[in-house]
Amino acid sequence: AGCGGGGPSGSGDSKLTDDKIVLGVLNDQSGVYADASGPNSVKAVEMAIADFKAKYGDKAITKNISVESADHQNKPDIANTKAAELYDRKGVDAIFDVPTSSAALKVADVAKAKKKLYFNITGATTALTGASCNKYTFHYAYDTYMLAHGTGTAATQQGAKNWYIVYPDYAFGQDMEKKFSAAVEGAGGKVVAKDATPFPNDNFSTFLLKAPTLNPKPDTLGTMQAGGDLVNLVKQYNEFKLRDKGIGLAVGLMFLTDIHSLTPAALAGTTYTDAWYWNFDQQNREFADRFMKETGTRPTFAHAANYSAAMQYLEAVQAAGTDDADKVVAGLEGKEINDVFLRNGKIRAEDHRVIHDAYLAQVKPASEVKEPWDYVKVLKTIPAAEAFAPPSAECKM
Amino acid sequence: MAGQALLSARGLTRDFRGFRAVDGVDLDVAPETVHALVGPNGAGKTTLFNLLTGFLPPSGGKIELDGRDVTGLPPERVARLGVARSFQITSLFPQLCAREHVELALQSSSGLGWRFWRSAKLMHRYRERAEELLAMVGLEELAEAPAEALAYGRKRALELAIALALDPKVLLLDEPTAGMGLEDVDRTVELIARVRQGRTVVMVEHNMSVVGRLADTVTVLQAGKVLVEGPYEQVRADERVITAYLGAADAAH
Amino acid sequence: MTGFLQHTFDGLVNGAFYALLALGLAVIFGMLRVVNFAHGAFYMLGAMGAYVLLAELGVPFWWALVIMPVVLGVLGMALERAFVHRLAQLDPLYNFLLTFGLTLILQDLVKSRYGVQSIPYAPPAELNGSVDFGLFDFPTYRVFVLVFAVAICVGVWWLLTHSRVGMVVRAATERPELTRAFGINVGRWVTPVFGFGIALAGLAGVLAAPMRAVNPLMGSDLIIVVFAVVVIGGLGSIFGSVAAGFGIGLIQAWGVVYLADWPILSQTLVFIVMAAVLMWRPAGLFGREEAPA
Amino acid sequence: MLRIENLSAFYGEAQVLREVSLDVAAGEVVTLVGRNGAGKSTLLRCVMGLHAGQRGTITLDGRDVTKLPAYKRARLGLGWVPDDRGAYASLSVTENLTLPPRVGPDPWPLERVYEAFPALYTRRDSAATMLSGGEQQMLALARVLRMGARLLLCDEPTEGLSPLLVQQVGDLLREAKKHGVTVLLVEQNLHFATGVADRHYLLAEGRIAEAMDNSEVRSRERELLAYLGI
Amino acid sequence: MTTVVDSEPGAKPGPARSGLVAVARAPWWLRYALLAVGLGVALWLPNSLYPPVAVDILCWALFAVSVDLLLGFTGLMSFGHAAFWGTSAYVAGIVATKAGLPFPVAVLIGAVAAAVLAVPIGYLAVKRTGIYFAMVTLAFAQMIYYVANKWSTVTGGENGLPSVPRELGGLDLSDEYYFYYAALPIALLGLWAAWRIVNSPFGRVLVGIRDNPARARALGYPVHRYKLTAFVLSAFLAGLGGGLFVMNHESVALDALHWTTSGKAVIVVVLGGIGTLWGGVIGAAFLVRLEDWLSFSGFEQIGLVTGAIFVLAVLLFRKGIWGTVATLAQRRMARRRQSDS
Ligand SMILES: Nc1ncnc2c1ncn2[C@@H]1O[C@H](COP(=O)(O)OP(=O)(O)OP(=O)(O)O)[C@@H](O)[C@H]1O
Ligand SMILES: Nc1ncnc2c1ncn2[C@@H]1O[C@H](COP(=O)(O)OP(=O)(O)OP(=O)(O)O)[C@@H](O)[C@H]1O
Ligand SMILES: CC(C)C[C@H](N)C(=O)O
Ligand SMILES: [Mg+2]
Ligand SMILES: [Mg+2]
Repeated sequence: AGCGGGGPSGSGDSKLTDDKIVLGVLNDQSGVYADASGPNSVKAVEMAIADFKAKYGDKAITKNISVESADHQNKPDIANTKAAELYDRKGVDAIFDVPTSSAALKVADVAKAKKKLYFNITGATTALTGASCNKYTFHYAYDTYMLAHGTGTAATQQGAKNWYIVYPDYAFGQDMEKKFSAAVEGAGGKVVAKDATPFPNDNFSTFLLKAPTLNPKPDTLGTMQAGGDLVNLVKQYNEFKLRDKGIGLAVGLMFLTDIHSLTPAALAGTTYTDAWYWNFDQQNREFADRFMKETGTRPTFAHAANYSAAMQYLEAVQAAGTDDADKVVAGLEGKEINDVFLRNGKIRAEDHRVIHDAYLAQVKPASEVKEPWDYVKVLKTIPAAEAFAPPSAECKM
Repeated sequence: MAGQALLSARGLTRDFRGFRAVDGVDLDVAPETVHALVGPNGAGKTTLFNLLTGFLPPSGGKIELDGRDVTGLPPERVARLGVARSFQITSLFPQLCAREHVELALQSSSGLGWRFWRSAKLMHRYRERAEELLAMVGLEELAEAPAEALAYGRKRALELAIALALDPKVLLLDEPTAGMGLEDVDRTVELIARVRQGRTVVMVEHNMSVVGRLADTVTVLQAGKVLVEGPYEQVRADERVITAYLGAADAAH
Repeated sequence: MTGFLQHTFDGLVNGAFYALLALGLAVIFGMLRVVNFAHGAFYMLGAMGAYVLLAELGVPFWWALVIMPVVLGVLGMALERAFVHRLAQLDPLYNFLLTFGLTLILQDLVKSRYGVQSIPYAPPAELNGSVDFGLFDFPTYRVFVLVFAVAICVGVWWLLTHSRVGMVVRAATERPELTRAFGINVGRWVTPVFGFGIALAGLAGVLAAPMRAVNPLMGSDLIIVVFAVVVIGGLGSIFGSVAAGFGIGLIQAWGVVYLADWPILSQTLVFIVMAAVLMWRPAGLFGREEAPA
Repeated sequence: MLRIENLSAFYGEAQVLREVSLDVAAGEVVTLVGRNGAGKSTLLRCVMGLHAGQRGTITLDGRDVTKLPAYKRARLGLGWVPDDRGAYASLSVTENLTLPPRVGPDPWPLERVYEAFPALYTRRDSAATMLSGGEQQMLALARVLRMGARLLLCDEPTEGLSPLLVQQVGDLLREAKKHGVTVLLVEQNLHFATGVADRHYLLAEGRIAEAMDNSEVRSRERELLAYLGI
Repeated sequence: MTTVVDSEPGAKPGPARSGLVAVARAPWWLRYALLAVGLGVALWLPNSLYPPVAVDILCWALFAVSVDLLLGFTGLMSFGHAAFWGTSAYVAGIVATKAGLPFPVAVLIGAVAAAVLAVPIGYLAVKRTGIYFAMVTLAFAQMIYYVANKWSTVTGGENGLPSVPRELGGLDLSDEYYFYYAALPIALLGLWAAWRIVNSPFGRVLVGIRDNPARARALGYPVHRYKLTAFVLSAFLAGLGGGLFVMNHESVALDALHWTTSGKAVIVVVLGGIGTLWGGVIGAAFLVRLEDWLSFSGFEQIGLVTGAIFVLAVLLFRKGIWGTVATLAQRRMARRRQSDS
């Protein structure tokens, strides 16, 4: 990696530039997604480095591996500058995380221009593997298709026939709504009505008042809200007693931390799609225990995915014997992986979508919560091949 | 009469939330005369000024300047049609010096004020004239003093200089000598006497000796209406004026 | 019909928050000539405070409804003494800027401790049901908010127009020196009024906690809308601010429903109303026109 | 009643009053005459406790008030009629009148104020700055009378008043005097001044140039007028 | 209801509106020396700073100067200048993306668009003064913000406009270092324009209007129209800054229109010194540098620090950096002159 200042800087021919590897975590350090990923994602990447060093010991390509993090405040312009800065000024070899689609897309551009690796973990948009895909960008954990397809299809099959969908009126919400509606109707359900809500918004009463008066009356309120808007909507959903009026709740995207802050009681019975759950099996649980020791909380799927992506990147550098981006990419493409996060995972060469098993989950009633953070039961595993859309024709590497 | 008036008002009325401050005033100011407005406090003199200069829109009635209807025009339009005023309560630009006040006034009739792409040095062309005007009101030595540091009487003088700088057809002076020492009053009277040549002056004044020395016509207002109008001697002898305004003791004075 | 009534009622409830916030702004402005940019931040502190009281000290809603306004009122008084006071003699813009800076500080302080994630806060159990109005039913808590807010607005209005307090403080803010010369200890009056205005914001915050997103940024965009509300009502007018608050609440609620197909319009309705009012009555619907010259 | 000793006052570096000393006995009406900018208003502000840059001592009823804040001085019975009339824009006329607390033994009730100034009564609910210039002047005077101040500091109370009203103000001051009120009056109008006052001080360039009584002023009126005009 | 009348400055008696500082002029040689130093620093800047940060300083300097033109020289505090900065950003971005125009042309078109938008907003806003003006501009800017948010087919809504190209006759500007030198002339031109406006006959009238609008009207100056013109000119300059900003970041985000952006511009002006014009440049350099440094050192509470600095500035250094230095220098010179004579 070069440094700021004059002129373009080319990468040399040495095995490792600067004889070190720098991983960059670019995410929301203090905003709405700070709990779901945020500082703990940095911790997760550090765990991956430690595990990598422990695994290879003296055989490791270098011992000089470090993490740089930056706060993009969920804003694309800041993400743009920070990404460039990380690559240019901090010598970062690969950027991880980057929640919020707009920022995620922006960073993909930077990665492409700078010819450096980029593993998007927490961005949801399928554009990352569609029109905006590029050689250096990988989409790792989930996307809107996975969420909509999982929850929309599965919940409809399980009896939710009439849907009222509310979605925040911005790219993520609009994308979610389209995919959700398609999934619901594909599974034989009906979307009775759908409404775009302002974003951000702290008052959903209009929509909640409207729900029971629709004809036919919906049996499920599908919300595509995320973060603060979700918390708010759920609060008002409970206040207006819609569950008592026979309208259940399905959530488009939810992190473990959302359930934690809303309390499981407020969400009991809600179904959603999870990319990973910490108490799913023994392997996950072991990781979660270590994570708990580091951070004091249980990992969300974003944390686990950051860990996994960092690990896979380091392994790929180790295997390639260089941090030269093109060679590392070549090593990753088409690779099949099973690790703590990726089950039946595969890095698709066509669009760099990383596919893996996903899970249909339901929030437990308060009475069944035995242990802090264990709020969810997994209803069903959605196999990797079904969980994600096939490669899009729009993607031209 | 109305035909030759330079500035005339017909049925001019102004209400403030139900209170009628000016009530159907007819006024004709003949060209090149000094026309004094007197009347008890609160009679509506200042309000009438505000109406005539466009600072207040009238609730009713009509104003004509030189035969042209100017009712409801904004103050800056009225000013550019040649009506300049001074304010009863001193109104200056506190941070500008006396000379700059006058320069700004001199410049207003040209389009120079809009030239945002030219240098401000162009305003130097007004300097000489500005200093002349300041000398006229006895401020030549204070030309560079910021207005906020001037004593009250000086500020009044500056008000006058600014009004003159506009080279108006009609000069409206609201109590030009209020708060002035005796010599300043004399100087001001002389000044007004000098500048009235070729001009029309309308002034509000409580100082009857000033009115007597200057005014050709006096209009007495009371409670928003015209009480009496006529030459000074006739007005000050009028019974109604003595009871309503001058008071018995002062009438002899 | 039911739908219309429901949305109307809903609009009034939302308007109650605008009204309470506009009222606090108007009180402070009317008395001190200070436009308190930090009003939204204090609203936020009210709600966050209610949450902290409940989560960390186990203090229930009803107590929070008393404690937070008092605490914030005292904080407001301290800020007035420490900062606002110093700028009283200058252009009011300086206090606007000062409170803007305070907003940034308060928001970030809370953010650094509690993050920006929205925090849930349940309505008190007593108000957890719904009220049946025949044609429609409505959550009890919201009915309570509306009634309570109206009572506060009426009470404050009465206090300011029928008591000496309002008069003295207006005088003291307009010409402190002169007022002192009349034997009035100016400092003693202004500070509590500032505190009172802040307390009103805090009260609105506590009321919002059970039904709105509670997070450090909850007041930041809201305050802009409230500014538009007071411009519409006429900032100097207590009555105007309150009336405009409820009015805008209603218009927005109807807009969201009946202008659903023109989202750009329904979102910017309050600003469009403001533009119209500025065209027609620059001083606001209930503001007084300025004196000439 | 009021004693000023060696009073100096400054605006920044500029000295406006130089070692001024004067006395006003209880029940007296004393005028202060002088050219524009002589420092008359400044002197009144010093007495009121509103001027920061001052040196010297001010005693009221034998009590040293030099260090007292303005509001406490007011409560000792001082009433100020400022030269700019001091009308509150945000208060109605009635509120302007009832704002100051009563500070003396003989405050005027509101009815009496309105009786003396019917013009104020008709405009009682208007904002005070909406009044005409002269009405504002009446308001300022009426206000200190309602306070019941024992020592009035009047800064050019006749400025801008119609001749009839000037007479009325004169009557008012004479009547106040009859009730034992003390007045320190700043006045340009010598005719008016000799009509109401007992003694006069001539202030020139920040110093007391002369102290005169009524007859002296009358006899030297022409000379004084000329002097004031210089 | 009988509460309060408006406090429009024209209507307000009592002490004049104080505080807006006008720094007297330094001797000519000093002014030229300062100018030379300033130009030297501008030319050197990207060698000692990360170039995108250096360009940011240019953009914010333009923005601040545009706000000061109103605040310091017309007495109008716009708290909604993000509307113009942001509008220009979007228009420049869209024009550059869709039409592939060279970036200076796109920036110019953006600035013109900002000026056009300023006409209706200014027309309504100049009906009010003082604090009302601040609130009205704030509200209108927020309205533009919502419109941009909703009108996502054009603006990209929350996502903004990604990938704005910066084109200049086939030159490769992908390196920020070179881009800085391509942007510098535009910024300097904008700053020069601001200086010209302030020191023109028009500028003098503005100062008069700032100090006593009623008086200015009586002199025959159509105050509203002057204010509106100043507002539009200022919007144009803000637009130049916004357009360059887009080119610098090669993307537009909704944030460009948010009220916090307007607020930051005012902060920069106050820090630099209201009514000093060049203070805005200093303020921009200071704040942009500070924010960059804070965020790079991993400090998250940027608002806390800027807020605190701002509060301190408002309380203690109302003259701002430039104003304070100028006053000190003036006092020194006055003292020297005294001891000489
Ligand atoms: N803006 C206003 N709002 C309400 N009332 C007003 C306004 N301006 C003037 N008035 C009222 O109108 C009446 C006439 O006032 P004006 O100032 O014209 O009197 P004037 O004749 O100039 O008196 P003076 O000689 O004392 O200056 C007064 O009673 C005053 O209170
Ligand atoms: N705020 C101020 N800053 C600087 N100088 C001032 C200030 N106020 C008054 N002065 C100066 O102090 C001197 C005395 O002013 P003061 O107002 O006391 O005079 P005055 O005798 O009341 O005059 P007038 O008859 O005009 O009212 C004047 O020369 C004036 O210029
Ligand atoms: C909740 C999120 C992290 C997703 C984000 N809103 C996006 O647009 O991708
Ligand atoms: Mg008058
Ligand atoms: Mg005086």
